[in-house]
Amino acid sequence: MTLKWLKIISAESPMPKSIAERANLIDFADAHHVLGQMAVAWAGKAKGKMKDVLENGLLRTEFDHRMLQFEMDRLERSLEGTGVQPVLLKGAAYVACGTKAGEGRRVSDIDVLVCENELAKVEECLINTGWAFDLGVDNDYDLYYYRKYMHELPPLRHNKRRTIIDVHHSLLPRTSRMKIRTDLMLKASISIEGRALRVLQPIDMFIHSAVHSFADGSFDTPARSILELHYLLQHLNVSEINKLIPRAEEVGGIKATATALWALSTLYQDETAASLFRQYGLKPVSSLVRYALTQKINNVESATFAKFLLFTRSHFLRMPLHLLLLHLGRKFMRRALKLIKKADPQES
Amino acid sequence: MLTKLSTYHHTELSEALLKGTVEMTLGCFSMRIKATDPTLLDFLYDAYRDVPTNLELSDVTDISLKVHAPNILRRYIRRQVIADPGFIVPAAPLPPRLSPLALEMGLNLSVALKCCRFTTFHSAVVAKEKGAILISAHSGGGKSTLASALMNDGYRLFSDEFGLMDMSDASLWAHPRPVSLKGQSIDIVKEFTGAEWITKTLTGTPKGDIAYRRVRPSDIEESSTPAFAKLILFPTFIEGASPHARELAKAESLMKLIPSSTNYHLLGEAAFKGLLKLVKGARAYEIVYGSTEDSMQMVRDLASGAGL
Amino acid sequence: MPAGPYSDDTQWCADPDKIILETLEDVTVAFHKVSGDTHILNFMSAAVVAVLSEGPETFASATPKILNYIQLDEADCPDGIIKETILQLDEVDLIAPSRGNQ
Amino acid sequence: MENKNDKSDLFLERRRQLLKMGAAGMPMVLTLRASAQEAIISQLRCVITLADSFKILVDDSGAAWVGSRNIRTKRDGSYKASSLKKFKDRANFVYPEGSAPASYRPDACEECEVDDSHSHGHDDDNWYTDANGDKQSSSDLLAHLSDNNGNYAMTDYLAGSGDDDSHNHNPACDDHGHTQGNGDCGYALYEYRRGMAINPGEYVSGNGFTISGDVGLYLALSTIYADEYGGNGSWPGISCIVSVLNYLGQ
Repeated sequence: MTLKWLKIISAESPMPKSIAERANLIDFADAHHVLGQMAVAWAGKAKGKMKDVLENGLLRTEFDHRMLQFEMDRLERSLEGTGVQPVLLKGAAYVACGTKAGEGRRVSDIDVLVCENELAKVEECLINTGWAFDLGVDNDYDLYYYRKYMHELPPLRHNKRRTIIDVHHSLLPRTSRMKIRTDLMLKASISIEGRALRVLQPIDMFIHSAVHSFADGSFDTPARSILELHYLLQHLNVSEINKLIPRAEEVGGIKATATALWALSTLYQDETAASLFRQYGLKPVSSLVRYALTQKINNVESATFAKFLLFTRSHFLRMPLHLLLLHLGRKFMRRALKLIKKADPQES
Repeated sequence: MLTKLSTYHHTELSEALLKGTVEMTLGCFSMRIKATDPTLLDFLYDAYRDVPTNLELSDVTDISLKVHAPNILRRYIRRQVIADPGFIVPAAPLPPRLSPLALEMGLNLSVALKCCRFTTFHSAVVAKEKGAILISAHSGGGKSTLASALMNDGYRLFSDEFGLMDMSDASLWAHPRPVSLKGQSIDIVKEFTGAEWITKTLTGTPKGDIAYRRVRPSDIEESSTPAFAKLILFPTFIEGASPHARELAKAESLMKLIPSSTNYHLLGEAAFKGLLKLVKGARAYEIVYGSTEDSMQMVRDLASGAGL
Repeated sequence: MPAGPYSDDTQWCADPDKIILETLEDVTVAFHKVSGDTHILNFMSAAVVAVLSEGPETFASATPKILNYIQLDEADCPDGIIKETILQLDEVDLIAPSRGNQ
Repeated sequence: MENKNDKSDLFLERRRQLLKMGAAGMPMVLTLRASAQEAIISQLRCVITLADSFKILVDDSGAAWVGSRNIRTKRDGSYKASSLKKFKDRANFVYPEGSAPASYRPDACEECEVDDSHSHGHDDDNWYTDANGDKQSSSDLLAHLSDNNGNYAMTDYLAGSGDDDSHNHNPACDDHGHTQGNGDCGYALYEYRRGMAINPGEYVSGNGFTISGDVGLYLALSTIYADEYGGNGSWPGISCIVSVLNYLGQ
C-alpha cells in the first residue's frame, strides 16, 4: 500500500482518480479490517459500486457492535449484585463510549480489566454462567502459568455463544520489563452512563492503545492501529493534550507513547502528534524498530523479516531475558513452561 | 457498452487478467478477476463466453478475486493455483489445470462471506414471470441438476448456488454464474440440454469430475429483474426412491432456511423480517425422489399448485 | 443455566422493545434484536414471555398468571418447570431481572 | 390471553405431556444456531479429536516435518542438531518448501555484509527507504545453531531493539559482518496434544477464513495433504478436513 491511503480511508484525502487504485485501496482496507471505518468516514459521499462495497464493510461492523453490546449485557448480568464494574479495554471501550475510534471498528472479542482482588469473584461468576477456559489451556500447570506470569486469566469462551472474553488485572504481564501503573489507570477510569461498566479516561485510552500497539502487541494490524491512535488523539481536548506526556511518564507508558506519536507524525502526518513530539523533545525508538514498523505498514505480506523483529521485540518486552531465551522461537508457551517447571520445581 | 467476453482477443484478455482489470457483471454482482494462469483463459472463453466484460475497470467491484500460485517458490517448483478473495482461504491449493475450480470456489466464497447487501441462502433459484422457486441445498439433494432441468422447462436461472434475498421486500436477485455439475449429473444434464452447453469436464478434482453448464444469453439479459419466491423446495435424492412430497409449516420452513444462510445472523433484524416475508409468501415442501424425471413431474405439479 | 445471580425475590421481566415475537401457525418465533438469535418458543416459554411482558414478577407471583395463561392447574405442572423455563429464557436474554427492582 | 373454551381435552393433555418432558430435561426454548461461523454448515460441523500427540517442525522455506519424536534442546534453548536430524529422518509426513504459510515460518539465519549502504541507523534520514531487501537464506542452518556466537548475538540484538540507549545498533548483524544465528532461527516447532479438539468450522468467520494459531498451521498442511491424497491415508483428521474442503469446492 502507500501511506497516503490511510488518509483516504479516514476521508481526510480525496478518493483516488484512478479506478484501479480505488479497487486496490478497497482490497487493502478490507484485508486490514478498516473497511467499516472507511464506510463511516465516507458515509453519504460514496457513489455507485463504491457505496455498495462500503456498505458490506458497514454491515459487518454493525454486526460486531451488536454482538459486543450483547456480550456487555451478558457480562453485566453475570456480575449482577457483585458490585464489580469491569473496565472495558480497546475496541469494546471505544464502541461503548461512542468515541470516533469506535465508529465502524471491527471488534471480535471483549477485553476487560478488573482489580486483582476482584479477579477470583469475576472468574467464579463467569464460570457459573456458561463460560469456560478456552481450548488449549487444559491443565492445571498452564492455568498456574497464566496466573503467575501473564496478566490475565486464560481466555474464556462461552459454551453456547462461542464468544471470547479476556479478563485482565494488569495492562501488561507481570513478567514485562515495562511497568505500567495499572492501579493509576484503574483509579482514573470513568463509568459509562447507564451501565455497570467503565472505560479508561481519554488520555489513558491513548496511552494504553500505544502500549498495546507498540509494546504488548507486535503491530499486527498497522493500518487499524494508526487510525485508532489518530482518532484517540483527535478526541482529546487541549487540556488533555497538555497532560498527555506527563501522564504517560507517570503511568510508565512514555516509550510506547513516544513511538505512537512518532508513528502518527511520520506515517500519518498528524500535526498534533508532531508538535507534541517536538515540544517534549521525545526520543524515538531505535531506527531498526522504526524501519520494521514502516516496512510492516508499507507491505504487510512481504515484510517477514520486519515481522520477525517485531515478534521478537514484543516478546522481549513482555518477558525478562532469562524467560525469553527459553521462550524464543516458539509462538506459544509450551516449551518455556516445561523448562520453567524443571528449573523451578518448588513453584509447581 | 455491454461487450461479451468472447469478443475479446486472447492476447488482450490475457493481459487484462494479468493486470487484474477484467471486470464481469452478472446480475447484482460485479467481479474483478486477476489471474496468472493460462488454463483459466480457456475456461473463461468456454464457461463465461456470453458474460458482459470490460478489460478496464469501470468502477470498483463487489467481488475482487485473485487466482494465483500460492507463492513465488511454488510457482516454479510445482505450479499450483489458489483462489484469493482477499482473505486467507485454507482451500486446497490445486494444480494449474484445475484453476477453473479455484476460480469458481473463490467466487462462491466471496459471495457467501463478503457480500452482505443480500441475505444469502445456500440454494439454487430459478424463476418465471409469475415467481421463483428456491431450491435449498442439502448435500446430495441435486439442486444443480434440478435447476438445470427447470431451465429447460422455461425457467430462467438466477443461480445454482445462492438465493440472494433483498431484505426490504424478500425479492430474490440473480447472479447467474455457470451451473456446476458433478459426476453422473454431467451426463444427465448433457442429455437434455445438448453437449454444446456443457464445458470441458475437469477430471480428478478433489470432488471427482466437474463440468459447468454455460449460462444462456437470455438468463444474462434478464439478470437485473428480481422475482418473488412462490415455492421453496428441500430436496433429497435417494437412489430408487419413489417420489414423495410433504408440505412444511411456515415455522419449519423458517427453521430449515436459517441454518442454510451464510449471513443471516450477521444481518440481524432486517434478515429476520425479510425471511418472515419469504416464508409467508411461498409454499414449502420437503421432496424425496429417485430420478430427475420423477422429480420434474412432481416439481411441475407443486409449481402449478403454488401459482407458477 | 442462568445468565447471572438470582434469588427467589428476583423480579423478572421481558423487554418488548428488545424482542420481535411472531406467531407462525402454532409456533412462536422470538427474534432478539441485539443477539440476533432466533428462538422457537413452545406454549410454556411463550406464556412466560407474554406474562413477564406485562410487568415484573417473582417465580412465585408469576406462577398463577402463567398457569392461567396456559389453562392448566398447578397439579398439571411438574415442580420447578416454570422456574426452569424462566432460567432458560434468562440465559438467552428474552427475560431478565428488572433493573433496580431487586 | 387464550380462550379456554377453544381448547379440547386432547389439546390440554398434549400440554401436560410436554411439560412432563420439560421436567425431564427437554428445553422449553430452542435457539436456532445460524451464523456466518456455521454458514455453510453441516460439512463444517465435524470436530477432530487428535488420537495422538504430534509436532510440526517448520523451516524458513516453509518445508515441514510432522512427527512425534521429541527434539532435544541445548541449554541455551536452541535445538540439538542431531536431534533435529533424527526428527526429520523419522518424520511421518514431509511437506516440501512453500507448504507452511509464511506466518508460521521462522526467520532465516541472516547473512550480513559489512557495507554502509546496508546498515541501518547511521543515516537516520534515509532509514526507511534503506530496505534490507537482499537477505540471503543460510544454506546450512545447523552450522549456525551450533555456533555460540549466535547466543551472544541474540542478547545483543535484544538489547539493541528494546533499549533506548543503544538504538543505533543494528542487531541483525554484528559489527564484523558475521552471520549470526539466534537460538531457533531457521526452525519453529508447533506441538499438538493428544485429545485436543479441532473444529475446522470455527476457522470460518464473518471475515472469511482465518489461518491463525497453531491450528491454522495444521489446517494449512491438511489442505495440501487432501489435495494429494484426498480423504485417504493416515493424516490426522483428514476425513473431516476433506468434508470441509468439499463444501468449499462446491
